[in-house]
Amino acid sequence: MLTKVLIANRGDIALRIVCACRELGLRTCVAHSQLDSDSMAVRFADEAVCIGPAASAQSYLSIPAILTAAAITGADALHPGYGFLSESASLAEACQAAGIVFIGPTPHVLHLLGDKARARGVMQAAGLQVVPGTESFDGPGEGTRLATALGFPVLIKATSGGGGRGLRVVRTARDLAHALGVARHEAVAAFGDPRLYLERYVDEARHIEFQVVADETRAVQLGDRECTLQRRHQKVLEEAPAVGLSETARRKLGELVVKAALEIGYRNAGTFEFLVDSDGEAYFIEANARIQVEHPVTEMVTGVDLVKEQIRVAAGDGLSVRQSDVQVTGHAIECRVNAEHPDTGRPAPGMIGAFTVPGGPGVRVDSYAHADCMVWPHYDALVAKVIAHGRDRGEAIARMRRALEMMVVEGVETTIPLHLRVLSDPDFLAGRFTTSFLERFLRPV
Amino acid sequence: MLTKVLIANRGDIALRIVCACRELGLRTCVAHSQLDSDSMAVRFADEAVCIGPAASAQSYLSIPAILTAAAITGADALHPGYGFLSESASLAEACQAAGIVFIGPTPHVLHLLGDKARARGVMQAAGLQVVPGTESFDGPGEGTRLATALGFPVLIKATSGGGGRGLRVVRTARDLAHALGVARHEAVAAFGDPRLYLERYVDEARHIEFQVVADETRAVQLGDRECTLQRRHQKVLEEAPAVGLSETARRKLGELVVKAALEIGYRNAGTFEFLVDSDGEAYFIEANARIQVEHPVTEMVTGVDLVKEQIRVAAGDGLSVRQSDVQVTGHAIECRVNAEHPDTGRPAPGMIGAFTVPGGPGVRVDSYAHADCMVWPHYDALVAKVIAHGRDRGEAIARMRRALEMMVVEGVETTIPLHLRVLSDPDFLAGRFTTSFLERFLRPV
Amino acid sequence: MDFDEIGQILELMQRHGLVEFELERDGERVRIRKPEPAGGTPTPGPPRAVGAGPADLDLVVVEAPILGTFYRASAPDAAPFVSVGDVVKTGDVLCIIEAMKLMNEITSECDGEVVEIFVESGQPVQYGDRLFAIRTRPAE
Amino acid sequence: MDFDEIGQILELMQRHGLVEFELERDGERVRIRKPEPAGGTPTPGPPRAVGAGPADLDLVVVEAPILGTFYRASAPDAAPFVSVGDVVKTGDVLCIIEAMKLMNEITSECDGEVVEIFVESGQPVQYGDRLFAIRTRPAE
Repeated sequence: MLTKVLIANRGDIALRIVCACRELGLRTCVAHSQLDSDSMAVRFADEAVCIGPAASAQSYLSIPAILTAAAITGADALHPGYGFLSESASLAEACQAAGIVFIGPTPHVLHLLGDKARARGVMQAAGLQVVPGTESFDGPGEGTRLATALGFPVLIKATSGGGGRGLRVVRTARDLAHALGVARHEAVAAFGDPRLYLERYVDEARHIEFQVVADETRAVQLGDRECTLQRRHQKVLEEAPAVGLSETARRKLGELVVKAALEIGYRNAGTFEFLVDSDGEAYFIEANARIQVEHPVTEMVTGVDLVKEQIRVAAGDGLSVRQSDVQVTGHAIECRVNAEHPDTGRPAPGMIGAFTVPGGPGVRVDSYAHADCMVWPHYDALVAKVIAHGRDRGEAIARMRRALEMMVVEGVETTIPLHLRVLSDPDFLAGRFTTSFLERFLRPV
Repeated sequence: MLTKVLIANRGDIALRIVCACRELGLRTCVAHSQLDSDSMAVRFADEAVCIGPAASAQSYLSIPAILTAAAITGADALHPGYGFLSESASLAEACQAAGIVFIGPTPHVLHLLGDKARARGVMQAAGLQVVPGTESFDGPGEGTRLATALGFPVLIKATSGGGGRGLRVVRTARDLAHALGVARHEAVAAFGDPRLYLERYVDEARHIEFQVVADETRAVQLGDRECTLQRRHQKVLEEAPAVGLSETARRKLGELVVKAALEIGYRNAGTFEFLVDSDGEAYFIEANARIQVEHPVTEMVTGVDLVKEQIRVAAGDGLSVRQSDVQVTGHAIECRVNAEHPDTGRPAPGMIGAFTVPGGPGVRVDSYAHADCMVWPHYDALVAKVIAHGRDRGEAIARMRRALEMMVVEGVETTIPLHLRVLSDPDFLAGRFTTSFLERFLRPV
Repeated sequence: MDFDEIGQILELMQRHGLVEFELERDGERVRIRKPEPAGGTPTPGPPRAVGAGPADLDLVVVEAPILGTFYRASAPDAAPFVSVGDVVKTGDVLCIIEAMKLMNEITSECDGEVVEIFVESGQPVQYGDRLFAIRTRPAE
Repeated sequence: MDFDEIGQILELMQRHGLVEFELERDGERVRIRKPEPAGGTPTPGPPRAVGAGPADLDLVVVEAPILGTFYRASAPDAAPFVSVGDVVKTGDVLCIIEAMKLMNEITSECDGEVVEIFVESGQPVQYGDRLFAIRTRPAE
């Protein structure tokens, strides 16, 4: 039985976790940086504790500060949200040592999935097809040897990577050495781990993922999502169910991810990501051992509250859904409204003046923002997630369009105009797109 | 094919209709009073036209002003919303004469259902059980004679009534004459029609209603709603599906209302209201020939956009749903957030300062309000409709509670504290309540 | 300072949403005021001229009492009821507003000189739109 | 003063978000006003003491550099590191903040007299909480 959850995150996901805890009757304490002391999450949590200054390294990324906050406030569980320390095996281990329930997978699973190169091997053993690729390596010599054996184009990835950082596409041998150097540099900076691995680069692919929830005894898949619309490897607009997936592939992959989750002893909400090539072949690329930014589209089509399932599982209460309960109804789209210049993607933090969100049927807005609030340059640019659900994809698109048209965010530039252009694009409407689709909406900074 | 809809209403329902029109690709023009010229509906409509001063009689209730607005702006259809002229046969006739599509039933049906006493007879003929009652009368002599024949307690109702106005419960013959006088006075003031009728008063009843949508050829029922929680005959909190209805009664009444709608040639969204007594017997009381304030709970459990269905039917495009498509999923609750003193119900108009609405899964807020906006004393007190949907009633209640706790409306008193008390009441949680339930939450003004 | 200049000032005020404008010529004084922004309010719809007139106490602004189509004359080929410069008396017909095929005569509620007509004949007017400015005392 | 100049003023007002502008030329008077800040902000969470101290320039407020439990002494039965009225030098230990079983000594960054201690020994402190006030010049 849990009683109080420490929320070690900020922004919309901190608020989202407050919602879930309140519905479950759990007390909440938000661990926040000095900059976030007036946030909505702090306002609506039962308690709040300031764990450090604005810089994430000394606040949201500080395991000692977060564990001290849990100890001082008497929290018996910790929810890490997404980003920051959400997939940190070290945090999970520290929680275990301190007798605090970590709302996420076991440290063992986090270690396994955190090493992206190793995870590929494990998933292959569990029956999932993977893109041809290599083991981890450290050093340009080994990288060059492996790339030549694999064949170009290759995609360089960070072994401890995530969130699209450290990715580099290399099309010819000539560009390899430089790219390996840059990627290694980024990997060290972002993850403190210089190791890289390579994958055969799949051009014109779709990015599709499956949502899983699992407790000690069962794993349930809650359908798939289309996350193909990305800008610089960052997801921009997500849909559920995926547009580019045959019913046969959907059924087969759904069964495989459940089997894989059971085999690795997965417990928590989690995502299995795939690239689907132009022949419809699906290749596993990585698993995300946390709640994701795009989780609301799955909630909209299944009615399952994923954050509540996470907490239930961590508390030992088990899942509240069985596979036979899961029914995907209609279609949902999420648009990430970022404080960014819509054409260039340049971050545009600042003070929001007027702020009103659309209502009406089938619309959900998850946001920490309100009138006269700051979008700090210290953190990511996500201001709001707007989600629209309709009886079919057409209704969802029409609804999203009117929702974004009727949303007021004054004072900062946002990606709303970009979304509105995408939502009127004939290829988007027809479902004809790959991961390169958004490039034509991008102007150089 | 419609192209432009004139919206002859204000507040949340005007905004709701803007949403529906935008999703259907229709242009909108909001006909507004001088007081509402800066409203959200005006902001998000394609056009707006000021039809008169603050007083409703010269603006929202002025058929000439509204028809002139339609003519001047070239609108080819008119949506009356709810309240005001929404059930006016005269407006429907005037539209017909002017060649403008009235988004509602035919004038014939409005005449028929607008005479509440006559509607009882028609529904009885169509197979619905009605509470014992009388024909219309005008004058205390006839009233006394009819009441004595019917037996006390009786409920005095206005023949042209609606919205709970003109209702009087009379428990003994001694109080009758006075009550008849007051009711007649109210009926004249509110509806310009002195006629009254009587019904046997059903104590400890539940108020349950069925949602219907119908086009020229088909009528479809979208399930039922519980509207038992009323204060001074005004609905306060509604649920779908109804709590106090057996599956047998649900199926039987569902079939009967479809049959009745077809028999009277009903076309539009509409509601059949019933009183269910302590023995589970359901008695038809009246039909509402318009969209209703509580329509979102039905939208949440069925996924059908009722306002879009209204427009489709009026445009001659027919319903987009068949009875076999209709599936009620989970449970939804609506709380009407009024600018009122929560204990006394005294209206509390004024300037809203901060205003933020809750997000997260299963929550919808329909509101015209925003930070720094006026709640005018000239119009009704509804500021926002908060709707929560869950997989079952328990989840919907927990979700509604956290949604209301996380809603910010500063500057005016609202009914949020009243709702929070109700949502924690053991009898409410157990589904044990009748129309008298809310009285104990009421203190005298 | 003539009516042309006042017209220019009024236009300027409307275009820039000013609520106050002061000017003194040779002592060189100017004073310009915009409305306080209403905190977090979404900016309102199209700006409306109603009530934004100058604080000239001698000037009566006649507003549309109903929504409809504004006509300056009783028939397309007839002479207008009034023109700028005309002197009118209380009760004189200023224009017609047609609504629902009914011709509503709008009459003057003061004696004075018509100094401005804000609407073209044949144009729709909303409730509260400015129609005429009448100066109750002749300009000196 | 002509309309060109007024146009320039209006542009300036727009660029700087002014709501009022006054000018007098040779008597040299100018008056510029920006809008009052909007009042629509949801009230922030619990009030925090940080930075809310008096504007006494000689007073240095020592804030908690980490989250943890505040102790005035090295052991329950030991004497406190400092008390009100004590004179401290830069580098003197003021207190301990315990976090994750580690005892972090917090030292003074100035010379002066301890004039206030804001926290009880054994209490948790958040990042940025005020711990001590030190007057850098002795009071006269």
